[in-house]
Amino acid sequence: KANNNTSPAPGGSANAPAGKKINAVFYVNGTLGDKGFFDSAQRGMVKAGKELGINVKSVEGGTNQADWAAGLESLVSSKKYDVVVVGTSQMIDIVKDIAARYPDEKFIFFDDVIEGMPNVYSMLYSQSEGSFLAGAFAALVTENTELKAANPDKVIGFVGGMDIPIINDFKAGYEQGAHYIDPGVKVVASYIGDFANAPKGKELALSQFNTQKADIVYQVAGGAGLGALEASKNVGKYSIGVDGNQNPLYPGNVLTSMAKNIDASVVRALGLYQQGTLAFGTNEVLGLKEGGIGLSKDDLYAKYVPKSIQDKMTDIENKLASGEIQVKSILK
Amino acid sequence: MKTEKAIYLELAGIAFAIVIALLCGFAVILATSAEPFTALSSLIVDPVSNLFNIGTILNKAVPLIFTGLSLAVVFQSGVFSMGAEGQLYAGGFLGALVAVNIHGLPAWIHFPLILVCAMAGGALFAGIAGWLKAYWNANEVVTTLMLNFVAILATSYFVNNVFKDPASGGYARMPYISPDLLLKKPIPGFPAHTGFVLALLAVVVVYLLLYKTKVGYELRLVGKNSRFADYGGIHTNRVIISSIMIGGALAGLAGIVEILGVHGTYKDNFSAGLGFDGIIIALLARNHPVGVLIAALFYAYIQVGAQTMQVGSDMPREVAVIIQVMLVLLVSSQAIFAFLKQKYATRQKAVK
Amino acid sequence: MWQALWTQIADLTLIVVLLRLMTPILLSALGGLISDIAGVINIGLEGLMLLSAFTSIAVGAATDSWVIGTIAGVAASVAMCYVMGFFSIKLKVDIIIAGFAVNIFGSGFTVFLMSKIYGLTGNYSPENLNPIPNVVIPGIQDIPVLGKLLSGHNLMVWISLIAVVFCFVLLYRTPYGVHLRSVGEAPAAAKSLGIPVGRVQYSALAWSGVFSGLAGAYMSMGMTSMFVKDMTAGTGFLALAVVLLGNRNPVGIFFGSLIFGLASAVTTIVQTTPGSQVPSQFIQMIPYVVTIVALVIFAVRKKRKLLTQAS
Amino acid sequence: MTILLEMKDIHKVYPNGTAANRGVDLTVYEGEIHALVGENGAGKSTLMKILFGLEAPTSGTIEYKGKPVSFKGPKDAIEQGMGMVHQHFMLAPSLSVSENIVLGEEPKKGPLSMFRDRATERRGIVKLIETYGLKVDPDARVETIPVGQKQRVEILKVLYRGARLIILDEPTAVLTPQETDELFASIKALVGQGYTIIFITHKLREVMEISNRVTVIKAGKTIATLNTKETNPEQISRLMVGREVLFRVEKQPAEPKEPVLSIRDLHSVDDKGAPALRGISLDIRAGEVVGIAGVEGNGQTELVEAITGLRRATSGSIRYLDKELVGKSVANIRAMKIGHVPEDRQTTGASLTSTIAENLILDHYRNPEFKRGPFLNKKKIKQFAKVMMEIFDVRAQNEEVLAGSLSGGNLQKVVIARELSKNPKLLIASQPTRGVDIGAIEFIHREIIKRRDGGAAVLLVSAELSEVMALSDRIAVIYEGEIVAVLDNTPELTEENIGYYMLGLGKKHREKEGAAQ
Ligand SMILES: Nc1ncnc2c1ncn2[C@@H]1O[C@H](COP(=O)(O)OP(=O)(O)OP(=O)(O)O)[C@@H](O)[C@H]1O
Ligand SMILES: Nc1ncnc2c1ncn2[C@@H]1O[C@H](COP(=O)(O)OP(=O)(O)OP(=O)(O)O)[C@@H](O)[C@H]1O
Ligand SMILES: [Mg+2]
Ligand SMILES: [Mg+2]
Repeated sequence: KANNNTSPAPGGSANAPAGKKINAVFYVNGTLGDKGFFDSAQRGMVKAGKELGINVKSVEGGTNQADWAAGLESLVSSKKYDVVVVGTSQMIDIVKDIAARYPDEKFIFFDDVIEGMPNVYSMLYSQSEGSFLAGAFAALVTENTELKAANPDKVIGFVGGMDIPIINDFKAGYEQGAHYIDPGVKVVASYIGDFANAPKGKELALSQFNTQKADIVYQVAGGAGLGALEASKNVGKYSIGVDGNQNPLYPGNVLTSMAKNIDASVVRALGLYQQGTLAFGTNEVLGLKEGGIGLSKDDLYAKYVPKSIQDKMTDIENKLASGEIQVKSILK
Repeated sequence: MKTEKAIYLELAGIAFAIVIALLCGFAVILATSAEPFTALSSLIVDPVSNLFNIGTILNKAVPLIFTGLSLAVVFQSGVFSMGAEGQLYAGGFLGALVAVNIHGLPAWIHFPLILVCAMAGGALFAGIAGWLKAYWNANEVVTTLMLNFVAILATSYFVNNVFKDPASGGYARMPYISPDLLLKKPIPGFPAHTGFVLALLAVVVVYLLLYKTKVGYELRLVGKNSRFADYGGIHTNRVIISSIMIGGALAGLAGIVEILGVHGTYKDNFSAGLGFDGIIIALLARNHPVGVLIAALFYAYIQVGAQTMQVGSDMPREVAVIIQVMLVLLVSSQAIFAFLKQKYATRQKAVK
Repeated sequence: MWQALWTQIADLTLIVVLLRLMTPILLSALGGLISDIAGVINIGLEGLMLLSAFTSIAVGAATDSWVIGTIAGVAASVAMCYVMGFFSIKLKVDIIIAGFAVNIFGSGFTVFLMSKIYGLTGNYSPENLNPIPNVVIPGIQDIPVLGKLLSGHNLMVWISLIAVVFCFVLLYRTPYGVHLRSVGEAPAAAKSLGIPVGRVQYSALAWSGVFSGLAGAYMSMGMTSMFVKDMTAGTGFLALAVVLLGNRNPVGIFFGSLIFGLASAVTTIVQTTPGSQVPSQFIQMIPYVVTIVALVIFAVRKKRKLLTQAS
Repeated sequence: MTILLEMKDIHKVYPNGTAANRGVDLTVYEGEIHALVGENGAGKSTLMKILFGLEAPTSGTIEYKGKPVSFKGPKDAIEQGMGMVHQHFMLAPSLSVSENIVLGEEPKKGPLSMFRDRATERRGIVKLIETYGLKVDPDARVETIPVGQKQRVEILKVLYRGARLIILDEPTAVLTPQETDELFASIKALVGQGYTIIFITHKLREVMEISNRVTVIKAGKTIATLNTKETNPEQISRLMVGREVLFRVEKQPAEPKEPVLSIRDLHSVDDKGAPALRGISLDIRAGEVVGIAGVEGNGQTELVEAITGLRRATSGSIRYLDKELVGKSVANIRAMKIGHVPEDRQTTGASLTSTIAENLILDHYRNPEFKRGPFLNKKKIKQFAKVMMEIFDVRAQNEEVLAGSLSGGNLQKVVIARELSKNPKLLIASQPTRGVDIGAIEFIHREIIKRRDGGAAVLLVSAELSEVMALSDRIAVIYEGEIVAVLDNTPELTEENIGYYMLGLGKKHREKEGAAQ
């Protein structure tokens, strides 16, 4: 459902100067490692640098929101870079403003939609769709009888970084997925308060496991959420990672991850740009079908997840892709 | 005549400290960079090499000037508050509410009203800590640190739930404030907004308040010797509460000016530690308003330098930050100043 | 909610959680205490903990020994304290500025090291880390109440409790402790008796390095088995508050940490109880509000004590 | 006699440029009591700090026991057998007496001598206290003991370290006459045992009483060293001040008029809440000086604080002219032309980190005369400060100098100037000349009498009985929070007469029912 709803860029002008090595820069509106998707985008940049042979650089703007507009503009106005990669909904207004004032500069924008700017290409990942899968998966796990650590209580956990819309969008998808399987599944949600306090993330998950009888927890809390994953290992229960494939962190405990494939999409976009075919002025929602999001199904998944659940998930994924299942995002 | 010399000495000390700091920074750069000279020039020269960066420095300095002033006032009354961060949120929040939700007022009434409400928000919130200290004898360091969390969490709740712009997407904010209420950028191509003028005004007002008025006299006296103030019939408790509240009002201004000048509306978690930076600014300035102005500009300059260094060279953010820290440490080294003064004094003696 | 709380108090889960949460605060508060008593209050606890958290897990993973890891973490933290001392004592940089500098440095430098050494930016979780062990007491373990109360806690929990006693003895039963107190309270007097004020202050800072080093090691190798950028998330500042809440003595600090830990443990329970109508932000406020209330009660009682002594 | 110590041509310039010593010579013989005198700020303390290793001299040599020495710090001096009792207490208030005494040289025990040996410590101190008769409670926290005992702790500190040369920098400034006598007895005993004492004081009576020789310093230079037996106070003071100093206070008989202050049955409590004033009744009339005599700690401080509003009265009344003072705020009381020179100028009477001008306008900054619109009138204030400094002979570069950098005498003049500048109808002066040099004492005494003659009522509180007797027209003796006697200061009145009441041996009420003549 790639909805190229904006008219194509005028004359496809938006393309790489031929013959010259492309300079791409990633402006991080925060610091790397803060939340998983910056790291993921960063991986994409590195990969693009290697595979496509372009010059890549990343500049961290820091956590002070007030710096971001000036930080991004200083990159753009330096004219050193052909294309700027930048993302998150917090940057929408800033990018719109700067893109309008520097019409010759190109922007690849990820994690949200910018419409109507002829020099911006944007990609949105449907995190609610991905979280729907995670929720369905968790519900299947908690009711499963093959998994040793699954208990009869129909309780699943959610550990969020902060009680803010973007995180609650994950939560909403998660709940929809769980209730799609069984409306009787109870979702326990707790918030850490930041994205760094791993011990607290662990403590909350432990409490969900030990006293709320949850047997699987979905973390959406960046670095802090790693604590929740570790908790699942300590008590021998299950968890679901986020942003990238976190299955290998605690094999057998982290059963799957809801990965936003920002890295792949960044590489793809830069590749298209290099070839001169990236459609600036348009945006794409990268859902399950487009490979923008999805559960990580690696060897570990194959090894630890019961066949019955795997099959059921494939089934649900098909229904999602075909549009038979519609996930409501609270952000729209 | 004597004070003039003292000022020269002070300036010489600063220059000396900066030179040492740069040498240290240079050593770090040499050790970690493949292009040390580019790195150094992007740290030192780039921030002032174009109007854009200069404007950025000014914009960054604005909230620091306000929080620095806020803490300078409080510190001068002998109270060690760490609460500017929370007060900034409280004030910014209230100011933004008034900006967003009141319609139909002419801007020349609405704008001052916003500022007044921001000041009131900061002051009232600060008043809690003041009241706890003055009448319950509760240590202000603890209460202000804790109240910061309370303010941040409470405002976060309200902006995420009650006052959220439905269009705000993944990160909550209030609806955008009408452009005619925002701080303008009067010079085309120069990103500085008029908040800097407000900050300068605040420096002057705080200076006058502290050094030229009855309130300032009482406030400083309580800070210097509260027993003497008691003996002189000054109501120390009242003075402490009012100084904390004045500080709160200034912190509230820091918040609203940042909102009106940079963010355009109240955004969740917008401050990122401006209140804590204010502590460093006030201490660097030895709690003098004019010093605050200079220290804030210096601090903003090296912050922008850290950013331009990252953009213009191979230095990662962390190293840039470390150099920034070294600059602050060396410039605030009293020993360097004392050393110069002593040198000077003994030379004078020798001349006699 | 109340019921959940009650069952967890009854089955001692609350105590277990409390001990876990209280340990890092208690340890770093003891560090803050010693520096504060010597008149060099250390605002940099946060940065020191981060530094130690990273160093200890890095070394611990490389050597496969939590002992060496912890020692390395403490050493890094102590070394940082000496640098801080150099700036504040020798170059006379305001101790608060120096402390903030340490915080900024600790946050930045650990990330820098992480990216240089492992090529990672956000977090580091070594695969088979040998973490600081839990102490299981064989005989007691199976006794119903006593078992849960005494057995199975992390070694660092016990170390933190021993540290309270240690600090008490250090401050009140050794000559060095008297020197520390005199240097903080009356530096001129101490100097006039030939006590090397600067050196004592250096050593006090070093002690704060030792304890925040232990706290940091516990966070990355005991509470969790990972380092996450900025994972201390304000613990150092809470510790600072606890120093003052605890009336600047080890026993008071123990109770201060206890109050804070208890409030945090209760918060954890409330936060994970489904069906609570209270917004999460207000639940997260609990420990901070409780601290203020405790402080006020404490101050009022102190005042009243003075008055009752009078009549 | 052998020379123990010889300091030659000592110069000292402080980092801020103050030249405190500009060529001081000092020779001390073994076993003598050597008095060091000079005006406030002459450089006495500085010289002693140099000797003790606390300050490094800018130039000059020190020979001790025949060998040149240069101390890097007090530790070296202590090792060489020197001990110093500083002008201002060098005590850690929250530590116990014994902890303060042994600080730095604690008896140790345990493995690696890690622990304090508190038993040995206690025993040692108890013995020390007995040997020298300096009574203090070794377990009390220093912040809870009276000043006299603090001074004893300081001396015990020195003795504990086995010092043979003891420097006493104005040890008697804060002592009561009784305490001074006890101290002198101890000092004499020490000299008997071969100790050598350097003794700084502003009280020439003490110099004459106890010293063998006396060195006079003026403006950082040695003026003379004299044998005490061959000199007299007049000569010393002439050398010190450079002019004749009158030791008598010149005053005419008082002409008292209407009562200005009438205290009736006043009760109050001390900081710990124990009763401190138990029914004080006293009248002070315009044109007279009423002195309060009493052993320190008998309620003098509380009485003054109660009158000035700093302490709440639990019952009773204080009438000033026609107004009741009980229940009024300090600000209100200060606004009623009541001047108050507090007993401690360092902590209460002045703000050391403020400028002289800022100290001087404490009452006037509220006054519209000193304002211009919403602002303070800087020019007026400056002018006012200049005039005050001129009138009261405050010696400092200008009015912007920090009060803390003034010498004791000059600081006291600032306090007096401020309190007199409001033309008080009632002046309450507590220890007005404590630690102040003789020139300044003369000046302050004259000012007080001038005010009395101008019709002000003066309440004088002083630990110095001689001062009370010299200035007062009537003397009220306070004992355990009560006025036990009010005596007319006739020439026949002797110190013994007053001492009798001060010790609580008798009562002589005259003002019980407002029957003040
Ligand atoms: N640490 C210091 N820094 C600068 N100036 C100082 C310092 N200590 C003393 N002074 C100045 O040096 C001069 C001599 O001071 P000193 O204390 O030696 O005088 P003193 O003779 O002891 O006086 P007093 O009788 O009042 O005790 C004074 O002008 C004083 O203000
Ligand atoms: N750095 C400094 N600059 C200026 N003055 C200083 C400094 N350090 C100390 N002083 C002050 O210098 C004064 C020394 O002068 P002096 O001894 O004459 O005064 P004092 O100690 O107040 O005397 P007294 O005991 O007679 O009241 C001290 O009061 C001290 O506070
Ligand atoms: Mg289940
Ligand atoms: Mg002196």
